[in-house]
Amino acid sequence: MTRYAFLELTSCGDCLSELYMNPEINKLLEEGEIVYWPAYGIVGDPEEIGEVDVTFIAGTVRTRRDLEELEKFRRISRIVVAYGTCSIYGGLNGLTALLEPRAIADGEYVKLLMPTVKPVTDYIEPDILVPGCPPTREVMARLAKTLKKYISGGKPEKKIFLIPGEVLCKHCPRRPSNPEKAEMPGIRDPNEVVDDGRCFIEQGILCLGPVTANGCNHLCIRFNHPCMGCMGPARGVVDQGLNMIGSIGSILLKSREVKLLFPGLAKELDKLRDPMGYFYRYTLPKAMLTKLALRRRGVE
Amino acid sequence: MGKVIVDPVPWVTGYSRLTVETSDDNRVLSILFEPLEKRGLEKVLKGRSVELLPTITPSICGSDSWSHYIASIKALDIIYGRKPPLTAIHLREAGLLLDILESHLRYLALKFAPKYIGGDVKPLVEVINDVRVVKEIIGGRTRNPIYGIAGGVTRKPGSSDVEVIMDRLSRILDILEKTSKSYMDKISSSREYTAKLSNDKYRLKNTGFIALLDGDGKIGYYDGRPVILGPDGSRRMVDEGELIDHLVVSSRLGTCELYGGRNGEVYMVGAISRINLGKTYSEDAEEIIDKLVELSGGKPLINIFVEPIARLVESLDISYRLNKLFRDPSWLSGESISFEGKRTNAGLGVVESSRGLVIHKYGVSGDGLVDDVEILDPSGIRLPVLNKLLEKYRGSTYSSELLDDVLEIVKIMDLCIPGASKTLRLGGVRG
Amino acid sequence: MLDGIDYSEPRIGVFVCHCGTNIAAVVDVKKVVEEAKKLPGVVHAEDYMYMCSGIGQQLIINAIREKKLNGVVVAACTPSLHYETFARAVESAGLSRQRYKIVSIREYCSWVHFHDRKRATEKAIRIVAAAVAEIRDNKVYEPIRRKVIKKALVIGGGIAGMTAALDLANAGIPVILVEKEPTIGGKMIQLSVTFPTLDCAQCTITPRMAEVGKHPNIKLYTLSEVIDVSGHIGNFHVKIRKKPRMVDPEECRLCGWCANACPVEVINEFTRGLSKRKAIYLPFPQAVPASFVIDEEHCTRCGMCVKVCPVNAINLDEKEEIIEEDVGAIILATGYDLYDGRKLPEYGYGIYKNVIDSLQFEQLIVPSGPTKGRIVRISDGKPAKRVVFIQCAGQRDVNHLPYCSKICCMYVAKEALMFKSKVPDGEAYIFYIDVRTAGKGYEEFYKKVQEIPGVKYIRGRVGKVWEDENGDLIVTGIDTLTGETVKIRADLVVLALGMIPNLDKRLVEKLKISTDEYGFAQEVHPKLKPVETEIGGVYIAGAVQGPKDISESVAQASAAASKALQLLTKDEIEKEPLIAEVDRERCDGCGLCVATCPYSAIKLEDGYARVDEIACEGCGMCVPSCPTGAINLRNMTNKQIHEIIKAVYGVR
Amino acid sequence: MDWEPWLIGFLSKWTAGIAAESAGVNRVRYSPNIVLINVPCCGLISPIHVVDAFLQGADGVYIGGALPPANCHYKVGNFKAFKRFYLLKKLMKQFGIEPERIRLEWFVSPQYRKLAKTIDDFVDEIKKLGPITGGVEE
Repeated sequence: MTRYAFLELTSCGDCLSELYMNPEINKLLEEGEIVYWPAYGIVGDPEEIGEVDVTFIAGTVRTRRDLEELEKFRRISRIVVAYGTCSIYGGLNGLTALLEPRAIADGEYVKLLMPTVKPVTDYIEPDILVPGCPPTREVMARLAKTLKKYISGGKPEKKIFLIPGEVLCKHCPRRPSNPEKAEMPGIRDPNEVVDDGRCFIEQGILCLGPVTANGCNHLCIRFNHPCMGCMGPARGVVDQGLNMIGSIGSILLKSREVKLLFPGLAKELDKLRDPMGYFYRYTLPKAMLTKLALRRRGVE
Repeated sequence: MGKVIVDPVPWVTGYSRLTVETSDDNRVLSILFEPLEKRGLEKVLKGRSVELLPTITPSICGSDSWSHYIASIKALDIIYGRKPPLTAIHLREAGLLLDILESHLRYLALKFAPKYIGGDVKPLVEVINDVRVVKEIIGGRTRNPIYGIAGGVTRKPGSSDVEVIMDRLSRILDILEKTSKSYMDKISSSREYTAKLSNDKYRLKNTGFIALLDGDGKIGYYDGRPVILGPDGSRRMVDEGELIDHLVVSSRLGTCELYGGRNGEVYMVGAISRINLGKTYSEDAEEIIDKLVELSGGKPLINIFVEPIARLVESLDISYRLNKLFRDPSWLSGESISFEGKRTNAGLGVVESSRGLVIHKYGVSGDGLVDDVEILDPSGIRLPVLNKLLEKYRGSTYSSELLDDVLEIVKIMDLCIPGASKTLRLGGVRG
Repeated sequence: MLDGIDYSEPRIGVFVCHCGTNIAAVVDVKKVVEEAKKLPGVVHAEDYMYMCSGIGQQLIINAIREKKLNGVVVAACTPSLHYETFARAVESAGLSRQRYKIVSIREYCSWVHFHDRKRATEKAIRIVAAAVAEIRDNKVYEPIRRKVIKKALVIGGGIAGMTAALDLANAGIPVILVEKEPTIGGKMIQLSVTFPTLDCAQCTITPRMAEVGKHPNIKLYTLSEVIDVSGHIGNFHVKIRKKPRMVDPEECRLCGWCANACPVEVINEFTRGLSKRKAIYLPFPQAVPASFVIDEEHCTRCGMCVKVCPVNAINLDEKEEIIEEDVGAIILATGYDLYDGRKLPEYGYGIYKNVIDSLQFEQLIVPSGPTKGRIVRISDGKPAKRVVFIQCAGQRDVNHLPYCSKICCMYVAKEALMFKSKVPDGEAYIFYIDVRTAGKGYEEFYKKVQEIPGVKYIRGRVGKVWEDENGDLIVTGIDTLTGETVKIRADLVVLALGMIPNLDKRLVEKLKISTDEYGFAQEVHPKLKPVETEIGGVYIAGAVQGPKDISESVAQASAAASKALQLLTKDEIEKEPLIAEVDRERCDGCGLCVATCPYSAIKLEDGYARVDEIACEGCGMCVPSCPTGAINLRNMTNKQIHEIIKAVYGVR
Repeated sequence: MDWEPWLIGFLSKWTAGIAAESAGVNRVRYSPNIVLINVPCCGLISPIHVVDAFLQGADGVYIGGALPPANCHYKVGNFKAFKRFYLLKKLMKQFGIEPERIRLEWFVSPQYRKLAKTIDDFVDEIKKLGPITGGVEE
């Protein structure tokens, strides 16, 4: 009987119960046995659980306990599934990456915390990675299919990424009709723009499509909402924010840049008040600048 | 002196610890439930562009993510000075109700049914899947929806979408009607459960209740105003801002200094509070409530073991409400966003969630960055309630049965620790 | 392309030059060599006194052969001096120049950090490390070839432009000569005689003008301006705006009836305001094209001239024309202007009529000038007996022109001599700071003038010029040799105003060349590439590059023509293959690079970006725009930049 | 304190690069604590390169491009650079990293004195800011 463990690290706490409820996954679980899932009453000392076939891990490593459990479960598990964007890139939870432990806890609680929050992938090598916040039904189905291959034994030769790595823009329904003329006409608050169905960037809305992997089938775009980057960086993207600045810095106000000059141009750029929030909503712990900021604090 | 530590505490979402101190003669000196999951998410909301908040705050609590989202969007409505049109209001309410429904059903299926109903959760899992399909159609994602915009929603379901929605909703109602009947039958005949319902140990004493009610005295999940039912039976409507002031003090005691402060007044929120304070939408629901009152000995319902049935009641009631909403979806033909309005520098949004009310209050500086955040999460409000209940074990002889009993209460309270630690005022006591 | 070189593993040689003591006196060259040997990929490092010498080059060639080097880094002077030198050496040893790099540890290090030898050495090591890191990943690309249009454009019809045009035309290259004025001839045609030989300027230049005018290979556009330039070396596309002349030069018989009939009289710019002309006029008798012209601005369209013209050569409805031409090379020879004397109010220029500039004085000397060669006071026409020349009127003054205009000392001497020859009893006073006479026969000429009685050189500056009640000019100044205050009553004061470039900013923008801080066109190298600009195929001649006399302008014009010829006699040229390149494995076709490229050199094809290798200029602006890192600049890839940074900070 | 800043500079070879060369020819001395790399255009340098440099140990990054509006050899490379680094500086500020560690300077090629002066200023400023790693020796 396949033995499953559910490991929930610091996060919003919902990914795994959602996964559990997915009919296809649920079927697999019913044929097997869940040996660890404290949130639903299945507790046990990981040392005594024995071998686990598949461990689903969601969330980030924020507390020392998170790290202990993570390392233990990596040791005893045949296959580790990093489930949800938090576990791979830090997710929304990762937005706290620059907070010092003292800023969020005091007294003895400080000692519980790691110096910063990091995704699971910074500490262990998962076998299967399932990004998404939350992962879509389609990706869950793909996960079920993939797991079936390994239920009776073995493990993937190399890491399996359950989404295609290409950028969201590649097949975007809002692709600019004339890329040569494409221009970002300024930086606008999406709440202030009457959406005309064109490429969001061409409407002055920061859409992370150019730097984000397509694993959602343009879900937000189809909901007339710019991409927020929840699937993490596309293949080849080094850093969502820095790449995005490189991209929009090229086409932002390009037909007016010479005319606007300074300080007009700077004033337009100042309309992006919170670049960190826009660019790293889901990947802050992986940002190169986070690494730099933490290194300055003495946290490596 | 002895100490029993349960770490982590099972049946809780997130990381927490339970500490039982015993005397030399094995009597319980104290019991303490404390959240250990410290995230600090609320701290990084300050300094954000305000328009980003609805996409970040749902992560405060995964199982009530839509409630945080809708509260956030409602706060944004006020900051942008916009009044969403009816189409948007209905779609937001539908999303919120679906999320509460999913959360209730998951609670029933995973925390309640296995022990008290005998584990037949298949129908519930099926319903949850239907709920999710409808959620996806309305708000994009099952968690952290994306259809909100200040003054409306970004997308309306198309006609084929509406067909799917109606089909699923009627199936949901169908199954829930049957399920609630069979559950009630089983509960009524379960000695273990009825005994708990009438046991004084599980009663919330010196506890008030808060719920959102609409103008007709019905439960106002999306746009109700807060009403307090005091421990003394008094009933009054309160201003949301005042409520924050009030609750932040008491919940701070609960999350940080833990229970034991001042006059000991705490408040329960969620399904129990709502059915205590407000009227439901369907007769079937009222019928169950009557039965519940009968089983637990009078109104208001103050036994914590009422919570699962209260959630069952609400599940049924919410499905009625949703079915009614989509039976005549002519409201869908209206505009979905209103851009008119003048910006203000503060906004507040309050809605119900499965565990109780959620309040988001933002202040915005002149450059559009958030400079003040106050968020109330129901788990945070519930924490003192739990600790107050556990206090009753003080003086009892410690045994493993006692610990099981305590953990049973923890389970029934259904706490979300990631959310609980967010019930804070920025700049206040660190949690 | 090059056989026998194995590129699989980097085998890099580092060659550090002492440059005599230029580098070695500051940078510890031996230490640089020692450290270079430790760098990854380096298999050989050595230093030599003069790497650029024949022996030095041979060292490199030998090392490539003996040590089987597949990469060469030369740490020496700036690439603009010796890139080519070493490139040829490297190629002669069978290695591609794309596997060679020269980095400057002289201009970029020893010459600017002579105060800190320790750090200069450390910096030199870092510079070498960066170069090694870069060259390690350089690939060898085939050059890109493009066709050369065998036609040249010369902008400016002065002595420099005419010379360049004739040189090219005589070599069989069709030339388009564009001149802003109605005639060619430039400034030289306004001169009386030229120093030091005292040849008649007009007699010297007019045959040249005529030759230009009738040369079968020269197409002359007067009253014209270049308004747009696009394209690249070997293939420029230019737009020329030709203003209406309104007189057909083919038909005009120069009878002058039209000018007699014309009722509009305006200032004659050819005599620098010393005479008047009509709105229809002949700039001067030897003008080329030999034709009257209508001054569009002042003509009232009264039609009097049309009525009297015996050959119907006049057409008042002529409109301006935009002419488009394709050329392979461009020579810029727009010459100079005089500094605006009104900016020197202490000298009274523009206030007192008798304070004139040197070109106006030339017009007084010329026998065919407005006064028929009589030297008179402008205010009342009385003969001028005392003339004060002020040299360095604005030049060598940080508030005006910090540089030396080079020719003023000589022309003032010449003008004083001409004055004395015409007014033997006259007196000429010349205020100077220094007298500079570098040039063949110049010093002798100056000595001759200095010895003429009545010519008095006064070392010092003029403090003020004013006019007294009699209309005489009073010049006061200090003789710095005697320390005495000098006060001179003068009939004329002649300002030797400095030369400023006559170069329109818009033209500079269109040509994309750069200028120096005074607006003169910038040559690539003052010594080695004096007529080339940073833009391949664009050359400069004459005073547009800096103050020059006629002989220098002519020499430079021929040099520019010869450089252009080197280009225009080829059928095709090779373009450096260092352009942007798309990695299809990583390209997702988002189109951001397409939107970024200022040259429209990138297109989307089958969902991938593709770079047009002719249109691509190799700027790399598209590189940061690509979110997936799929587009890279050849031999300066993202990876190489990363390696360079790593190497700079890898040195401890 | 024996800490010395080491900066890296990327110079557009058409303008700032020529200025650097002229600084050499004219023997204008300036601080040696910077390694200057010539690139075709400052528009080639991406925010990633700059942050990469910081991570490798650069205490400051200097970028020299053409004086706007019309001196960029490639028309608008300087504008691209301006926008990119302006946004990057805003972003860095949010991360608590001094935006002053990036300096973008405009040149026409003859401004070699400006190059020397701005480099000296920049080195002084970085000395005041301290090492990028905040005193932690790598």
